[in-house]
Amino acid sequence: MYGLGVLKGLWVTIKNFTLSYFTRKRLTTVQYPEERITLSEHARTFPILVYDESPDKLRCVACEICAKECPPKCISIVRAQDEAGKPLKQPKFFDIDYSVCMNCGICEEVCPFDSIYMDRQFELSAYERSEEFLYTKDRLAKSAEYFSKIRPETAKKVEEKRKAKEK
Amino acid sequence: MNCPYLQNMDQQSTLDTQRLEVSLGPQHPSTHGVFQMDVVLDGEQVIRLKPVMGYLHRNHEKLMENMSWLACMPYTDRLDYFCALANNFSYALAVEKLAGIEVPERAQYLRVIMAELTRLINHIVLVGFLLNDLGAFFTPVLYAFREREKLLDLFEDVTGSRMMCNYFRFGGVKRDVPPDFILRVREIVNQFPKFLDELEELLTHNEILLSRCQNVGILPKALAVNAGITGPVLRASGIPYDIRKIDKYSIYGRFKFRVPVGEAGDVYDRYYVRILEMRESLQILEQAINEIPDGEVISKAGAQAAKMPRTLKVPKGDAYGRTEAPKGELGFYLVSDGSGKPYRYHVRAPSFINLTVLEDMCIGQKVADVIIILGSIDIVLGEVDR
Amino acid sequence: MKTIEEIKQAIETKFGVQISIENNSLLIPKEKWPEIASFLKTDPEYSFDYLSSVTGTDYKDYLEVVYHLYSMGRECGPLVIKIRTDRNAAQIPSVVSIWRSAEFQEREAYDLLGIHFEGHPDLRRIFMWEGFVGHPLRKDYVTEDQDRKI
Amino acid sequence: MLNTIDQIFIKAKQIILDILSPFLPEWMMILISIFIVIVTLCVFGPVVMMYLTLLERKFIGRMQNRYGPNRCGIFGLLQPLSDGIKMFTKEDIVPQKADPFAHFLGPITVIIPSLLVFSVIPFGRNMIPSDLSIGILFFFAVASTSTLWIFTAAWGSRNKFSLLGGMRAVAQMVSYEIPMLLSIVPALLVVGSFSTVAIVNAQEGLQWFVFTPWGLVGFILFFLTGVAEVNRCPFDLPEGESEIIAGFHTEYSGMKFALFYMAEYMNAFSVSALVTTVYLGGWQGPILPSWLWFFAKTFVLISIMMWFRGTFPRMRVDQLMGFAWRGLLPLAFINLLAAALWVHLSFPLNDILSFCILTVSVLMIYVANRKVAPKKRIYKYAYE
Amino acid sequence: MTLFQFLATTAFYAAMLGILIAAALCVTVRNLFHSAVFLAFTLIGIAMLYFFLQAEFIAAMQILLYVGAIMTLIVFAVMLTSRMGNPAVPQSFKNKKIVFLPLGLVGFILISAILKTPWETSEPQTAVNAVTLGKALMNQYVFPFEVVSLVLLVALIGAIVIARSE
Repeated sequence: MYGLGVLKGLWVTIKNFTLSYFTRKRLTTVQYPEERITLSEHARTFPILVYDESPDKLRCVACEICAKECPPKCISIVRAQDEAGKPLKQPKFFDIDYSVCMNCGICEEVCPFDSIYMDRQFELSAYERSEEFLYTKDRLAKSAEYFSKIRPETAKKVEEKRKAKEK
Repeated sequence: MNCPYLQNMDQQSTLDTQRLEVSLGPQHPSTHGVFQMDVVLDGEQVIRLKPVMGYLHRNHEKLMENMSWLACMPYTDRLDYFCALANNFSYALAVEKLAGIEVPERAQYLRVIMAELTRLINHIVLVGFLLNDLGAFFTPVLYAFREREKLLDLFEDVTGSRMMCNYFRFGGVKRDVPPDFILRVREIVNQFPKFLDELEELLTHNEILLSRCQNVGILPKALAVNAGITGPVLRASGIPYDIRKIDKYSIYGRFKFRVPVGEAGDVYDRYYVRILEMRESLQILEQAINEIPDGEVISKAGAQAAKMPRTLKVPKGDAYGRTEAPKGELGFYLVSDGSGKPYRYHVRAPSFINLTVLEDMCIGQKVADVIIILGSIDIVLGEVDR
Repeated sequence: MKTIEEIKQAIETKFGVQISIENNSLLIPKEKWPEIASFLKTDPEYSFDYLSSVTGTDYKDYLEVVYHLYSMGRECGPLVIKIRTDRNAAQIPSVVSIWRSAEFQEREAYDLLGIHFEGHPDLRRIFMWEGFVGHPLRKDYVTEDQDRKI
Repeated sequence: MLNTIDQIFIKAKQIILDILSPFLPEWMMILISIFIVIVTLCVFGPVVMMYLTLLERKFIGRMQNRYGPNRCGIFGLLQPLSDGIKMFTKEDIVPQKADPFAHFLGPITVIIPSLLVFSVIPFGRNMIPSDLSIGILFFFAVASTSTLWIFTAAWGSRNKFSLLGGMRAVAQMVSYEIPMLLSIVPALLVVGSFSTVAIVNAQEGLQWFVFTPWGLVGFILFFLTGVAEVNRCPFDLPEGESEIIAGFHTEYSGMKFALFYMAEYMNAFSVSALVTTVYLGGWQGPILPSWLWFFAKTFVLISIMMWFRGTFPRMRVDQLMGFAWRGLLPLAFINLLAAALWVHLSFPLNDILSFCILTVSVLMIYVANRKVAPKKRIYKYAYE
Repeated sequence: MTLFQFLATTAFYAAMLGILIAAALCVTVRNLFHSAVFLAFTLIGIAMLYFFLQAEFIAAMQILLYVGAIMTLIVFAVMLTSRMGNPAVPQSFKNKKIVFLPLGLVGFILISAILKTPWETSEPQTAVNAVTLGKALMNQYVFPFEVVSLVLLVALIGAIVIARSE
């Protein structure tokens, strides 16, 4: 019959309207600042550097593999030297330009020393584009506890691997 | 009509309206991105239509020439940003064909599951935006987005990011799926047909939609083949050409699924063929979940290449890998000169080539139809302009 | 589908032109290309009615255009055809009149690599604006390198 | 007790007049009473419009599985206020190429008819602003001028999209005015007078016109043409967002755009008010106070219009015209015939006769349009 | 009440003045579209006069027919013929001063004739409402009514024939 399809369409929308008052499941809105969706364990936004005891003793040994492998080339590392000029296994500068990084996670995969991992922070707005998005070493450093808090399983795996390596 | 007065009336027809040159320009609510059409109108009738592209051109292919093979993978997500995993699939296939890397069983199944879930996302979003061009005030789009959120949450758990997944590696996938993955996919597969029935009840037999979409923007069979149109647009014109069935790449040969075919080749057929294709994808997903084996998700060579990308040796030569992306045939033509970087990296983008027939379909139609014809071709400007 | 050698023999006998095979693709001289193309498309034996992709590549001393041909009717695999032309006066006869799908792709090759396709109905730049100078995909195309100062 | 609630607004006005009467001369009192009515209408119009926008956004929001605005105020009740403030503070851009006189004139002249129209709508028992003997005719006369003002706005902004919108608006309004007028004529035929109060009184008790066969068809016809006349979905071609950006009000921003927006919603309110007055028995209703009945019915009709907006895609220009000329117009003429017969004959026969005339005519129109109507299709599968 | 009477008459004359200004503007303004809009204002002004004279039905018909239908046609004509740019009508009339002489003469003659003739003003009998008009149309003047509708029908068919031939 000619008019039936139009009426069925109306029936669908009014059904959604009435049922939305009975089953909360039908309403998918999340009131963002108050309620938040819990991010999954593997969600990745921007890379961070992990340290064990103190922020200036990072796990990173400045081998620059991640800087070479990073597709948009947003990581730049300068190796530290002691007074005699002998290069140390420590980065003097370790900058990641968050405005260039496209959070692909390749640096996390290729890092042999489990020092760079993807964080889950995404509320990183800033007023000034050039300075504030260029994260220096101390802003990138995050403790191992923080890392195991946001990514429990990967932290457990990394712990076993490191213990096995020490033995 | 033999009365003399009207005879000379016809010669100098005084009633023709003024030709209107309108540019449905880059900033237009329904060109799905920065795409411009210079349209010449006679009243509401379209006389000439010239597409203008290049507003989103990033010279993707030159960029890839100084990236390593693995570093190109995250960029393929940005080609057709609605179906990142389909682009990854095609690029991974091309490189594996070039470098001769095998893919373990479980990874093949995971790839097929991810590709079919992306097809679901692309088709429901397209149906939503096509209805938006038709004027339905955002209701179908929001129903489609309600379902898409569930799928995107699943992608976030598995690949790490909702849209820019970067999940495929040469020789398998980046990481194994979380334990409850199969349960969640099964729950989506059971619940999706109910959503499709509700959408069809709202739309498919709606008289206004029928009269707006039928016999509008007809694409004849011969022109479709000659112009290299692929994907649902081609199948809506009546040619059952589906690369999953022709090439049987990856493990698509093992799954039993049908290929819906329209016959009039107008906007309504393109809309309904996509809905039927979603139902077929659900069949594939059903079979894939039941048969997925355990085992490693990436081959030895693949894992080693992922961990140390420098060690990936791609021999000299060229290869052309193509897959059935939701929008059509997505092909990668790669030339390698043995160094760690691709010498030439060419993307055969389905949206870009499907636009060749836009003018043929729009001549003689009204302005309102031009918008829905463009919407029914389903272009994404990231892929058109590269 | 017939193997590459059979197709090579058929074309050579029919057009009397020297073709070489280079890792599973036919290297055809550019003069005879439109006739061979329409032969491949119309001949019921081959009926390659679907030109999937046209790619231009820059090999330092010559430019090469690669055509991937498929047959939708007989559902058979890719026939890869390569045509070479020298770098500065890059001229290749266009096949738009035979396969309409080449229209945009040849314009793209012209825009990004500077290969001129005579016989193309509307050979304009497709991505770049009219006033753009140079062809980006050429290996010798150098833009000023804005290196980031850290 | 019920009567006092029913006449509460008239009593309030009387109280104000009694307070002022000792101080002012007699003729000034007449002016004051007219002035009170005008002020209430001019305040009532925009306030209803603001809360109609909120009702629409929440109603369609719930249809689309979301909440709708709930940030400003408790349930988003202050949202219209914030929209109003935004409209005030937004910069009012006049395009350099636009014709300043017509561009400026557009919004002003669009708002006047939609306010004037309120003067003939009976909001409750003897609560009609001005009881003109030509109530309905005045409504249509003023409403038909809005076509011209919309075109002035479209022509004034000198923009190709608004010109397209203007052309569509004029074509649509002219071709929907005739079925609209004709769908009212049966009610006038039965009542015998143009005055809206007489029409409402004729529907005493529960004999609303909508329960008679010709009344039902007239109600559907008048409601559909009303939706078209007001440019609301599925007939909202003049401002088809997806095709011609925003149709005739593309080049307007700030307060001018707010005027267009207000005119659209007030027209929607006044058309639904007129539909209730003519076919749903205006403020007639069993126990509740009269004005409450009137507002309940009007808001039901407006929510139906919003329901349409949440569901239907837009019609194309030629289908829109076809629908009016091939579908509504013949039905309106036959409905007129059926109503005349209904009036002429006695009770049992007239209902049956007019009912079968109408069903036969609906079937005939349906069959006549068979060729144009779209067909359902079945789809084959390859690789079975 | 005299002040009320005074207010009513001033309003009446103000409306008339408005009509005159709108009519003058309609004739003199250069832009074709503006003159169409001013024509619409003059017609609405005339409808207001009818309202003042309690002839409501005629006023409503005036607005409905003139402004609603005929003005729309005129605006359509303006849109179809003139360019989108600015539909200005090229006026090339060098010495405008001379035209005031004959204009003034004709005006003087007209006004003096109007003032001199004794209009017999009968006080308004029962207001012309729709019912009496309808009855008259259907009883006494039914024949002219039918003939006029025939003429309109012919005009309608003529228009369709011309438009259809394109």
